[in-house]
Amino acid sequence: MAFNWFKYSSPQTFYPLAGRLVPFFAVLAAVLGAIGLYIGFFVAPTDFQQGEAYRIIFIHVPAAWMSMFIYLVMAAWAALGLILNTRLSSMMATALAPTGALMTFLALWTGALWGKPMWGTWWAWDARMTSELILLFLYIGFMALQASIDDPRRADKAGAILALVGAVNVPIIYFSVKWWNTLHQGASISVGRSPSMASTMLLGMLVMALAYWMYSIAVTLMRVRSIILERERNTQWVRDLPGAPA
Amino acid sequence: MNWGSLDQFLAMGGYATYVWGSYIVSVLVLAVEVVLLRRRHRTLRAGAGRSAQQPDTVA
Amino acid sequence: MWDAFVAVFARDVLQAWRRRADWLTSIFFFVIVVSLFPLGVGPEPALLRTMAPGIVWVAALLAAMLSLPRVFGSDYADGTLEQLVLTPHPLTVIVLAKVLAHWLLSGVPLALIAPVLALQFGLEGEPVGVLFVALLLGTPCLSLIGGVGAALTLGVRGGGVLIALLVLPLYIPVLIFGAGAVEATVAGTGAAGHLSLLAAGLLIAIVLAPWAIAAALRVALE
Amino acid sequence: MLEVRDLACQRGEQPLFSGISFDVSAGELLWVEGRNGSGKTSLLRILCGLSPAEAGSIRWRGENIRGAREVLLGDTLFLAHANGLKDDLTVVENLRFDARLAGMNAGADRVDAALRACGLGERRDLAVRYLSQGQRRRAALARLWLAQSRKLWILDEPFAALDAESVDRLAAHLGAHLEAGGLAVLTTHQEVPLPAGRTRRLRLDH
Repeated sequence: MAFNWFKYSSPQTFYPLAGRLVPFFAVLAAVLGAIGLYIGFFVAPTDFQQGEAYRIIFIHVPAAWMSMFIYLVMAAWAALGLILNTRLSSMMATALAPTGALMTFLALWTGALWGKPMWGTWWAWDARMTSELILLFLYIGFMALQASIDDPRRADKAGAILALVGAVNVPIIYFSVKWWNTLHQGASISVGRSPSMASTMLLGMLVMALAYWMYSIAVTLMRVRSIILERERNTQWVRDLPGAPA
Repeated sequence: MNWGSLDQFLAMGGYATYVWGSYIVSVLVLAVEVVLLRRRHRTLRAGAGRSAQQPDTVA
Repeated sequence: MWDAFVAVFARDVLQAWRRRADWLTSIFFFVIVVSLFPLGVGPEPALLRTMAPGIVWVAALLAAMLSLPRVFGSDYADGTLEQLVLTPHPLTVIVLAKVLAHWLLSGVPLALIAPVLALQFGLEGEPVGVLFVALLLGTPCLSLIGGVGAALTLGVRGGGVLIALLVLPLYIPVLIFGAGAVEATVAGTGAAGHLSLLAAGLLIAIVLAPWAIAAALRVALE
Repeated sequence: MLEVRDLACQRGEQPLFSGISFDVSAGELLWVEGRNGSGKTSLLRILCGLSPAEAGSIRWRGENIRGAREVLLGDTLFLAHANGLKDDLTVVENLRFDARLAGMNAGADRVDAALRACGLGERRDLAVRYLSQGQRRRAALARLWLAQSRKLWILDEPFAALDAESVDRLAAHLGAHLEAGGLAVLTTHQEVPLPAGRTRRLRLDH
């Protein structure tokens, strides 16, 4: 590819580039979100089993997907930063973590609010919800580790090692929790979508997932811009920036 | 169209607490994240201008 | 290389022997935590019997975690860790020796004491044996995974609590398979599946964890 | 044998030094000078491969140490600011462990000889925790008498906390090491009788 990737891997060139990309992804997120909500509330029919409560899936499933996807992306950026020693990759990993944790929280919150009317309990030790909870712990561990190391380079590398160990562990954790869940039949409730899902429901969910995805990109780019400014505050180019944003 | 009136829409077939509880919290959380990030960036930019006048400050 | 492995292992064991009070503390911690549960949930024998595997395993997790800061902490403080990193031997071999010493000093005693504690909970016969085997297979995993957390938090603010945050979520599969093995025996479905999964987990941990620990140690010393 | 080109180092986000170049050949000693915080310790740690350099290259025996760490480590003896001794082990146990780890199967007599050379002969079976600061430093320095096969000595403040007699003994030992074609890089704040004619200086705080 003729595109010079390495040119943009320097924080100094990436900072303005990210600044130009943020509005693009933000608008995309807003438009997709509006379309998704319209489909979700006005096009998709009422579910004959779950009534209107099922409409929570339009924000629950995208949040759950993003929470897992962001962890993988975060681990990938962290690994890249560890191997190639590119500072920007590590900054991307650091910037992704809070958004990932937020998505995990939202997935748990909406899951609880969906669970209460559907099977009469806020929390079930179901394989998926338990894994989601553990994922939240992993995000918190990553952020706590990075926050408690003063030297940003050491924080980057330590975080990267932890993220990779976590990424290896996530499938093992999921498998073990699933195994544990099937053995304890008493507590198990099948948290599944109804088998015959109307195609408009699926469409609404996919559009909302795209909106969440675009939102995550926009927010991560915003955060990485702040991180760049914090880390590079002693460099000339940051000092030369106009004091207040345009 | 699923809803006859605004009231019906807000009632969500009796599941209002759960549906709107999910949506409002989600929107709020996402919006707060954006607001906090904008504020963080703005303070940093203002700080960048200040440290230009005192280049020797070590944080 | 083998010589370095033996030297590090022997030194850590000797060092621990000179400081045996430290290691006895975490073993007594294990005993006390396990004994607290009946006081908390009541002496109902049937309830205690169902809860026993989980309680013993959770207490083992906590006890193993408590002793983690010692694995690399004193070496980091007195400068021996630098000397270890600067030998021409692969760091993974040295790491493995240290983790093996940690397991011998923290994991093995837990496995030896656990059958006695199981009697407190009315477990007898085969489940006790399975508990012993499961702990023997599971505690080395705890030492290996915990070693990563210990290496990552070297010299870091609030290291002790941070280790718990990093390591406990990663311990979950060990907890599930370890406690599950005993429960399955009690239920009469056989523990072979659980135990072989624990063994598989141990193999994965032996292959991967030393790399992660070595990398984390290098980062800590930069 | 040791060639350093355009070395730069950063601590956190603060640049410490940059553009450092020097050569040390067999039989030479490099005395690294500088204020506190000028990066002396960081330089030594970069030289033995503990920390990565921000920029620049280090070649040992003509090979970049980034690719040939084992070669460098097999030739190097690094003595850090911390003594690297276990408080609970005796002096002789500590030394024997170091020797074994370094792959020198030093017999008991060699360890004893090294301890006697540092004036610790009668304290060999004392746990390190009962030693004074100076005695600890001497115990750490006893490695220099054990590891004569190591060509490159990197010593961070080796003379700190030593009495006059020990300073002279160490200086003489350093001289013998250089005489035998060894190399040394060290930092020190004291005016010590370093072997004349073989010593070069590097100031870090310009």
